[in-house]
Amino acid sequence: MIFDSAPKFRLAFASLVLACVSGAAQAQAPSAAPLKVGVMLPFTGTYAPLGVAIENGFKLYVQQQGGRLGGRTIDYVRLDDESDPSKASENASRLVKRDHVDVLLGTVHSGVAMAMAKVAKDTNTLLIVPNAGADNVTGPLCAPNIFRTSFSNWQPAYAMGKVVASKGAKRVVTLTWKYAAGEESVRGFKEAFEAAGGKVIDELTVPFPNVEFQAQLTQIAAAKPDAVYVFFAGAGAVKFVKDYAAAGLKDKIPLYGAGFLTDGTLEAQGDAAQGLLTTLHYADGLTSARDQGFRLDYAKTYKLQPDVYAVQGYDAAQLLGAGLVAVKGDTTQRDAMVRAMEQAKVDSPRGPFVMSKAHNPVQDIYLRQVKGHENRVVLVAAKGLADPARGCRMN
Amino acid sequence: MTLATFFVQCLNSMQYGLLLFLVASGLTLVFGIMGIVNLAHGSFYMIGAYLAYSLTALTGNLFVALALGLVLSLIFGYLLEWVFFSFLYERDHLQQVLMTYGLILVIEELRSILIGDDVHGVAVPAFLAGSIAIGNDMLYPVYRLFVSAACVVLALALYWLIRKTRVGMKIRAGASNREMAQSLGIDIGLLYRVVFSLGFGLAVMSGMLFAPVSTVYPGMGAQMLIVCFLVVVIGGIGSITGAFVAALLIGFVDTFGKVLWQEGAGIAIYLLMAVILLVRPAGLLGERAMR
Amino acid sequence: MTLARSESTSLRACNLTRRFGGLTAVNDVSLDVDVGTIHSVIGTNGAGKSTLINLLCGELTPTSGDVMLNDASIGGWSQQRRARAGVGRTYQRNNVFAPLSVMENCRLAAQARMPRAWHLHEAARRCVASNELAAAALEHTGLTHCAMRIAGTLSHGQKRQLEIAMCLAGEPAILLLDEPLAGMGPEETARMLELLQSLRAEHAILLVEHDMDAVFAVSDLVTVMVDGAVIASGTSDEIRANRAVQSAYLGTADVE
Amino acid sequence: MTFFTRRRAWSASSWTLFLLALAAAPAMLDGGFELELLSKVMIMSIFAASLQLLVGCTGLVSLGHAAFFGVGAYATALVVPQAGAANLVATLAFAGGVSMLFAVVIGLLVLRTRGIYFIMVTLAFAQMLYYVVHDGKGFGGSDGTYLYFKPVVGMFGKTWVDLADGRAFYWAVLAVLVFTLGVLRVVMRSRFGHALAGIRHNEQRMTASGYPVFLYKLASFAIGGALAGIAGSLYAFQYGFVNPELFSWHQSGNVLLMVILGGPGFGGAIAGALVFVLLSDWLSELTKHWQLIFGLLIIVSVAMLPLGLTGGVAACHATIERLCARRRGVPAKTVPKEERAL
Repeated sequence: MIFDSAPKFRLAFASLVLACVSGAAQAQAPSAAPLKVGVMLPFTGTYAPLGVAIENGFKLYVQQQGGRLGGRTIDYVRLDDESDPSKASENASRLVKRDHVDVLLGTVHSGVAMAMAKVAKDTNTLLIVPNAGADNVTGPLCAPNIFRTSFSNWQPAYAMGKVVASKGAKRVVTLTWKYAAGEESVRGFKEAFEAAGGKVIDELTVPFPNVEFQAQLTQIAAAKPDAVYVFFAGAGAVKFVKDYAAAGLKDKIPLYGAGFLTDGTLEAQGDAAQGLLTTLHYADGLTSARDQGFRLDYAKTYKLQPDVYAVQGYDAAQLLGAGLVAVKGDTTQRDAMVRAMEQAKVDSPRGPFVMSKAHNPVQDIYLRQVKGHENRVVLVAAKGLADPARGCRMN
Repeated sequence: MTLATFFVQCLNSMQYGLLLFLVASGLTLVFGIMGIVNLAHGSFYMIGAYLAYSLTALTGNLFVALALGLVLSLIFGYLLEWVFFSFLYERDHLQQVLMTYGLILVIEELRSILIGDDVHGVAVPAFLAGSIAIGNDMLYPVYRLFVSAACVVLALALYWLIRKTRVGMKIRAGASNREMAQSLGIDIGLLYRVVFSLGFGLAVMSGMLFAPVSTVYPGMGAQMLIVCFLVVVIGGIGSITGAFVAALLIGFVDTFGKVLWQEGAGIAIYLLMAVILLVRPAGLLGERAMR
Repeated sequence: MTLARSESTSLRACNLTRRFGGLTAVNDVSLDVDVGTIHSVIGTNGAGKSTLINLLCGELTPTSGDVMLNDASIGGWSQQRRARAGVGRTYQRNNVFAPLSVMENCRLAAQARMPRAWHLHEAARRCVASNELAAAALEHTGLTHCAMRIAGTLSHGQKRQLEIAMCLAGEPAILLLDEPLAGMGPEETARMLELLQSLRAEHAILLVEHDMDAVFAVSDLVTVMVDGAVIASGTSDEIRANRAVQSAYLGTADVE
Repeated sequence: MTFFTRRRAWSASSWTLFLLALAAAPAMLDGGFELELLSKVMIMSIFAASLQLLVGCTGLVSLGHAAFFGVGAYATALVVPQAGAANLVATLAFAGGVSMLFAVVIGLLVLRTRGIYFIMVTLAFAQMLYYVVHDGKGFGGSDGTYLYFKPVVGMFGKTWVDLADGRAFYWAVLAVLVFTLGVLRVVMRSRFGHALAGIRHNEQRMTASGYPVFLYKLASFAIGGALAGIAGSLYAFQYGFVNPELFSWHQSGNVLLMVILGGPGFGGAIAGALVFVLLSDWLSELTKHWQLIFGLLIIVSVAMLPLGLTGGVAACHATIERLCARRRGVPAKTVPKEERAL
């Protein structure tokens, strides 16, 4: 009971503090040096649109707070990580050691995020991961100074596992690229699906980033499973969805996937994607005022429709804000700041979430269906789903 | 694997192999005849795909786009050779590698500046959009079959061009011996320009043809380039026929590799290359590895 | 590996045949070269003389036939193995290390047969044995005065001499010389012929040459090839007298 | 003759100066990042020099050299203890050995080809290894894997220097660089090295002279691979993170770029590495489309400086000398042919 209420109490306290500080902040602000945020995101290459969305989201929240978090103005040090892990370590340490940023924000590509986490650990810099879903980051690599405001690959997959089972499918084939994200996703799906009595009869993979799927499609057609679960993103997602439809499997064997299968790719996928079911921690047509407000502001500010990535960036800023407010922008009080962030109840457009012990969002996962160019929410596939954070030896 | 599935897989292998051939043929042509190593070939393929995207967006019809693209690519290739390659023949391969590597970077960046980094789909023309049933549990998209057919036609056209026409005669002369060709009064500079724009055209054509199937995305060239290298290495430098055989071979190894040996699917085709090197260093139909 | 130069040193071609696709460049050629003799091979361009040399030194593998070194078959040996066994050759077109100094050219050639080639610690320039060999070879060919020049900057005649010098630096027992006189002026030719004479005693020399007078002047044996086949073989006088040769070859000799 | 001795003296002194400057650098640079960047430059220099042995000295244009860099890095990542520091020297030796092994096996295959063919085949083999570590079990998969501790220098379990300190590590890298250059210098002045030069200039002649050319090439390939592996190992230590991208053909392309842009000689390789790292570093800050500028630079430099940076410098130097000489009426010295031929 006490354990239950403690956070709530602290939260109330924090918000109280916020109320007072926000006033005081304005007064003391000029004295306080701006807070340096190292924004390390992809601004070129396939992931560029994601990087931009995340940055926009982050800046939108800061803007809404009058350009200040915890009384500190924000200095952005932008750096294009080019989604290239071989440069990631150098880039990250450039931000930390040369530009002396107080906070690292990034990134999309899991490999790059791993490198950033390494640097953050070594230099004890605060790192907020606004997308990369690698289970490791909030698993074996978890650390007090590393937070994630997006998701772990395990989460949407696990939720989808339950959904597919509930739809009565017994025999399922999974398909993904042969790389970490895909394998983690499939593992999560399998865990939930087989726990619910289903059976994954075959786990197909395609060498990354190969986009020639005909061989696997043929196998799927031959295996005639009750359903297919896939994890693809970007070009792979577009191509696979189109090929799946073209092979006439779409109407025969229902296709399910982690949300990235149909996020930011619908324009390219066209009709092939219509009606597809995917799970993610965000969806179009959430009715909450919070979401609608966010979307309105975002559209106004950037003349763009926001997406899940924008939300993740936005929430990264919220989380950071919560921490800064608690210490009145004094980042030297790292422990207090981290504690505040751990306790924060982030009022996200996706719906409120809190941090798990391993600093990964404990959040609702939605089941969405593609209608036109939108992923309309159907229902909440998993309420308050927390990543198991396997291998995390924190507290 | 049932017999039906097996046949479908063979079909997959074939049509993948045919596409590979189409892309690689341009490469092997330029290799064999001009002795130029062209790392930018993959980028040319990408250019094709993006041309297909923007031209279909413009004209609304893939085939108009194809026609337009062919003309454009021939002209562009001609200029490209003139500007970037014409002075490379006397230089050693290092310089060529460097130059074409630079081209890759430039092309990739121009792509991102002009068209952006989004993934795009290209609509299949209506009358090819359908699918036909193969076996009883799978449909096969007509357009893929169409592409394969197109590849075969282009392959034959290429064969005819090189074996049966005067231009082809000159090309072969130029390939076998530069001085000799010159002494025969062939304008080698012009010949090379033509050959290069032909190779460029082939890359672009294949990119455009395959765009509706492959989708259009940044960095799509790099992958293709390396596979093309495999085709050329396995087929034997400059041997169009060799490239054809090699492409089909790779198509089969790749497809069945994915099916039968998932863990190693990535390296299957490279192992194939290693074996070929072991038994026939000059490639299947290559006379000599020297060039 | 290295082969002591004995009186019996000899290289023999046994029914060598080499086809390139359609045409037969060398057709069932048999001849031998013994130490102390200069055996010349003459013939029109494209008669297969250079191909013959390539077959003897192992740069090409024969379609059929064999090569014997001192009555031991070396037909299956690689070129470098034959070279180390004492079969040296020169090239019709100057084929030296143009960017390197003359001395360096010869040292490289000499070094090939030095033992302990993998001793990385000792500097090549300090390898006494190969230096001596190289120096000797230069001495022998009269190139000592330009030892330090860059080979590429030598005159044509000097390059031809360097070709020989490099060949000699490898201490071959058998010399396969491919038109050493090509493109040489009269006095250069004379000097080269002297050189050949001086080499005769210790080496078995196969000389492929166009210059008739030179050939007849120095050769002990002359073999005439036409279209890859041997049409005559004998002493200079016999060949001069030979009708077939006159009609088939000498008649057209002036043309080239 | 005097020319050569003078040149040798000049180059010797400039080398010493250069290395001394590197050694002194930590004193001048405050920020940890600049130091890291500089040690990266040195690591890349080792990498480039190892490729120079193949490209510049043996005439083997490899577009897959990153393979051995990657092998070295992964060998290191997999062998170092999870808890506790590894012994630098031992690890480097191990990484170098493993890379050499790979180089020998791969060399046996790729050296059967020549020219363009060789370029493509080396590239393909690098790609093959990329997939091996990317898809293989126990390599950490596509996201890569960590090294948790910086190494130490010591013996018999005694620690002499702990390289956790940035400067110590920097000097260690410098030491390895010097070692590498030493090895390469010794190799190149040995008979073996001269034979390699001969092979580069005229393989046919070398065979005719009785050299087992294939063996020599293989040995060169192996040494180059080993040194690249050592560079990779240092890279792994510096950043504590390895990823399949280390094998990517862009890495191979970049290092080849350093070598060619740098120009002949190991000095060229280092110059290339320095310019490449710093330039890309600077450009990438300038604009997100820096690769466009970079690409154009490459193209222009190919068109303008066929001899690479040092070649260009040498050429200018020669021209200036010629001009001065003309003014003085002394016959001009030209750049010796050795430098021309790469």
